[in-house]
Amino acid sequence: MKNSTIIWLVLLVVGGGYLMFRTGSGSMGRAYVRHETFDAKASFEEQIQKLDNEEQKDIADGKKLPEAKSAARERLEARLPDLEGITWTKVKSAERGELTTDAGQPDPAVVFSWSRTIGLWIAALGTFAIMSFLWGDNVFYKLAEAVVVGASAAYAMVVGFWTGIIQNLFGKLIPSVMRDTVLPGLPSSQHTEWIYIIPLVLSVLMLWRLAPVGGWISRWPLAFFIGATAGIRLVAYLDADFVQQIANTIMPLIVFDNKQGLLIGKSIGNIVIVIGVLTCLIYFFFSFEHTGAVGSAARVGIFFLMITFGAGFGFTVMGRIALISDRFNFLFYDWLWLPLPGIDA
Amino acid sequence: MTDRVSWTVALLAIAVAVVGLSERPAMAQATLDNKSEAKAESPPVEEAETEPKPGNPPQPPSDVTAIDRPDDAGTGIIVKWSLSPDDVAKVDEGQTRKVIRYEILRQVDGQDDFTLAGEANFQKSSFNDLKCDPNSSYIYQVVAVENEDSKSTPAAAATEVSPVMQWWDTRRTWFLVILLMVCGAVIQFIRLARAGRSLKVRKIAGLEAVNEAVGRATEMGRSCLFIPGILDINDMQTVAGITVLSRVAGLAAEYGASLEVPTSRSLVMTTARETVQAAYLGAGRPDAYNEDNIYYLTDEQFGYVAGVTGTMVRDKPAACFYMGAFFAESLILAETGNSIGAIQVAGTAMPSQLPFFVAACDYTLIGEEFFAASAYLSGEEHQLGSLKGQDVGKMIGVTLVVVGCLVASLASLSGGDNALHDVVSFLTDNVLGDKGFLP
Amino acid sequence: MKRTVPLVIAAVTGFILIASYFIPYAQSWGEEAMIWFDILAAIAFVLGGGNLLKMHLQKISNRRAGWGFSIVTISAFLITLFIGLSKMGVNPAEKFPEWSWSGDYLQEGGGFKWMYDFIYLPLAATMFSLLAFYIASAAFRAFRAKNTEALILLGTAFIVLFGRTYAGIYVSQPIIDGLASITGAEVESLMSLRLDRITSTITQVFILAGNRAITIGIALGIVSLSLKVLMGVDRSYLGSEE
Amino acid sequence: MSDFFRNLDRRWIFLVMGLSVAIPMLMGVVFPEEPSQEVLDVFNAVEDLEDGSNILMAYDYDPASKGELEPMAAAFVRHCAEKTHKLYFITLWPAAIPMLQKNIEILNREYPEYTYGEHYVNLGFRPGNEGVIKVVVTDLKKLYGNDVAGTDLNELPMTANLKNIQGMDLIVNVSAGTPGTKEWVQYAGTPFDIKMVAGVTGVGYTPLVPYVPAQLTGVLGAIKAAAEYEEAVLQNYPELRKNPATQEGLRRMGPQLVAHMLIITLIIIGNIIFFMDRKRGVA
Repeated sequence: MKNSTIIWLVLLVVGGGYLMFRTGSGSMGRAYVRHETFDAKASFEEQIQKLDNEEQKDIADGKKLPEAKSAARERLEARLPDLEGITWTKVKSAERGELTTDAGQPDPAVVFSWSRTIGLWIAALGTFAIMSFLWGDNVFYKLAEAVVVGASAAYAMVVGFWTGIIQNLFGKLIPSVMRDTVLPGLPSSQHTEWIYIIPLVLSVLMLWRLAPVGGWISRWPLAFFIGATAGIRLVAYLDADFVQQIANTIMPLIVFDNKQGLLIGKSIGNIVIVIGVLTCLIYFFFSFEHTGAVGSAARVGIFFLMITFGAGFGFTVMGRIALISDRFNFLFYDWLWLPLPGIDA
Repeated sequence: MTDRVSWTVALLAIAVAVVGLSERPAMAQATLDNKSEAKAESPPVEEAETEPKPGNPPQPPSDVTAIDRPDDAGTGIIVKWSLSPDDVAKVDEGQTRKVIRYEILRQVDGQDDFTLAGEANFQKSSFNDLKCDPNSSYIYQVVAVENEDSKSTPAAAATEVSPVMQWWDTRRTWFLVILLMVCGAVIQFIRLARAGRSLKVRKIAGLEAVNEAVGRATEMGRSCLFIPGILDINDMQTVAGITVLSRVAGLAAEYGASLEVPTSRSLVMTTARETVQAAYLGAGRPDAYNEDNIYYLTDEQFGYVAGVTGTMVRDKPAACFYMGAFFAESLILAETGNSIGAIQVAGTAMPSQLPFFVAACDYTLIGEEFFAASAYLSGEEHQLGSLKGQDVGKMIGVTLVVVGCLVASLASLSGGDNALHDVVSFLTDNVLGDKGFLP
Repeated sequence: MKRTVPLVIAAVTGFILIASYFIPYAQSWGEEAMIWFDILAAIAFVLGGGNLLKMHLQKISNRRAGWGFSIVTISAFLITLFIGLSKMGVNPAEKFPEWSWSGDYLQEGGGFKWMYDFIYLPLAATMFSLLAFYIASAAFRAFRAKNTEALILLGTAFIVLFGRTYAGIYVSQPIIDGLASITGAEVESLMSLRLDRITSTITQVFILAGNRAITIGIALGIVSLSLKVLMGVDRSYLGSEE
Repeated sequence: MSDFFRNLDRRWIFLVMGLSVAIPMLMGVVFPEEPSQEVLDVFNAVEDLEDGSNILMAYDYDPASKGELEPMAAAFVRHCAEKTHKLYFITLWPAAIPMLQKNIEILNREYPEYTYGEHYVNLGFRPGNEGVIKVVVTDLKKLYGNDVAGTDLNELPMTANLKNIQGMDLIVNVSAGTPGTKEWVQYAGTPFDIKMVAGVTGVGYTPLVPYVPAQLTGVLGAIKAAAEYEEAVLQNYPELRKNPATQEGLRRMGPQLVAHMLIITLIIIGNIIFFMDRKRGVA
């Protein structure tokens, strides 16, 4: 315990010193962005030009002009006047490799970004804060935990708001309003689907809990969806996971091929599979105690399950290792700018 | 009362089934050798205008037929044709394909021009047009295409087709039979148990442990932690978790142990509160129920884990229950629980997470056992009936597999195709597949 | 009233959706219902988020242990929420420059994307990566060959761990060559004993069998639980009469 | 000695674990790979399609699992691009939107001839989990009226005549959980028999094995399979070797191996102690 603490301290001190040195020498932990100006009018004229060219080609080929295209062109043209002077700068993250143009001169479009550099450092320190939990619960972890809980809850809410509520609910209930405000891309074919009143009403009932009286009404939407879930899952699982799996298990135990004759390997494989499935199923029987013949069959079943779990464990280990590799990749390459063999910075 | 409702609805379903069976997809079908008639019959389409082109366009396909697509709501038509003679299976070295693709054109309600309904790759001789409307009628043409400038003359189906809406999906008739068998068994056994027939079921170690765990938490004066998985209430595992929660809450209320339930979904929180409150009431300790012990953390998987593990190392619960749908977090939770020396009971139907629960928890309910848990813990005889029903389901499965495999083996021994092969394919394609009620 | 009505709602909804599976016209109802569920879930965030705020505000006002962190949580929550909902720093979609709100809320260079890239993403990914460390300690402390079952589990894990890296080949190839030279059999015929091949066999035969049985069992479990819920046999999710 | 291990502070294990990944990574150890049959099945599913086939790229993974899935996701994109397939990107995970962008950037950077709307389209995300699959498989535009940039799908050549995803020649699903491969199989692949391959995390791999090959042509399991897939692609398109990014998976196998060995050692030591204690009757 004692000496391990010392070791960790030493590690931290050494690491910290190293960072200060690197940062001081300005050879790590900076983020750059590529700026592009977007001119709405210009880009629209470009698109119209493109359509025109295609039209020319079609005429040349003596083809009939597809309505969709010409219609699209008109729509674009109609909007041109409103676009006067609408411009903004597009920001794209830039790899360190992009700092200089192919010619070797520094690329003027690529600029140092304060916001992202700060972000990079927050990310790096956050990474350490979370990892510090391995040491034991500590103030850094508590801090990171507090942030990640708050931020991620809000993240989920925001996503739910823009996609679930705006797109799926209002997009269906008041498409015209949405088209004029946040969802201009909503196809004009989209008309009000009154059926979506139902989810709206159910939601209101759900929120009724907050009301001082009659909170029990919120059980109705719950009941609706739990009922729906039960119904949908019942058929879905019985079909795909019961019927289908049984169908897949029906196979010849002795695989005989007219050309090669008996295929021993395949036959054994099939036999083992079938035995495995049957014994495992027997293990799951609730009606009989695991004694006698059933008991021994069930035991074989358990062995199969254990092999499955063991392999599952093996495969999972792989995956998890890949995850630290990824985090270290971030720390070493994106933040510390260490030269990693295999990727050229 | 609801029992009766459900029976009526179930019967209705069967009635629909019977009606549906009597219906067969209507087929409007027609073929004719194209070229001359096709032109005469359908007004010239653009390809026709641009003819003749330099070079020779591919020969058109023939025998175009259009039939209603069976088992749909009258939205589909299947167009079939015989490949153009120029559409060869294999092009020899250096040669380019004469037919790159087929264009399927359709004319709606006899309006005068044909519009593109879709395209099919070469060597394909059928196309599903799923953009149809039961109230319209369609005439189809198929054009073999070498490139934009070289297209064959259109081959047309003679008569027009309108899709028909079927009231019954004949592909699923057998599935209904199986569904009724399994569900029937479950329902029947529940009724038997209700009628007072005593049912014997084996013990499950993990379930004995639940009592013990709550008991120990009480002795140590520490809390119990219950995690109902990280999926929303629209997943059956969460529902199963909630049913187990109600039993655990009941015990906690009895023993007077404190129970904490952090959830990762708002709706799960809502449901859990209803459940736990009811459980405390049932145990006669409504006063002991504290709504704030059942709280929402965040929807995001690892935000949630961060929160829960944090709580674990600080509050050091003596018993941890993980009952529901779990993903990667399973091991983080189990390991942390392990390090604070809590009794851990887990139950999930996520095969991928079972290894870790099995290894790191004291008891684990594997797959089906997890769904059986609430029935066991409820202590209500009639709930055990459902388990017997499940066994019948497994029995059906076992029988089908055994019979199927035996027949299949005989078939493969007997070599060439014969009745045995037909039996196997009937079993796999019709009974267990979607090829309809009869071969 | 307070329990019967919900039970009827659940039963009717459920059985209608079961029946809809067999009627082409109605086969999409299930999806529709799940889309509705999503809407409800999105709106229910009000409950969850509200509860989150309530809890932490209480903690702060009572000055309970760690109330300082509650302040952090709440501010992180509110700031992210504000940035996300106000689409701060988001340009309009290039297709619709004249609609100032048309931009994607996760647009590159927008405020929410920044939160995502530099706060949510790294913290979540790191939390996830702790797993690797936990697996290591679990391997040391939890994975003991207590009995035959555990032994089999570990044995399989070993084979897979070897077989899924180059080590599998590196270790077992010489053994196979050795066997071949002793028995005089061709190497090719013994190849199936190489660890990576054994791993494939395990996945294709044993895992397949095990998982298939588990899957079938789960399907039945879900069927009977669903039925119990629909028929009101198990009504624990519904709360009490009060 | 054994006492040292018996009361070993787990933080030591954590430290060793970290080093066993970091060191090989910094040294850039790379081991040879040979594509196994399972991987080749997946590879051929993409390879054997006629050039320019329609492929649905259903990428359902989030930042948390990108370390495991990004290499194979990228390998799929490059392989399809080499085959000039038409790619339809779609996801069921809100957190996967940036992941799609990342993969599309590969096209922009390495395959300039790929033009948006003609060779690839980004449909983006719609909420509703497997509900989305069930809808798009019968009626794409019911949920996807417009692409991620808000363009009406009817204005894009690729999607103008696309009624639903039954028109796809192959579904490539890279999935980190639910909804993911299982759902795509259940609601799209199986019922409408659309050919499908998948790449999943190590943990997600074994539960999918039962679906192979009847319902699923093949599955890539974790970084190892990704490395083998990269190898298969490189063997068929050697010019790709110039681009180090095409060997990401292979590069990641170095740390993998060392860490695996560490885990094995730990299990062995753990059990030796366990048995010694049992002899002594301590445990």
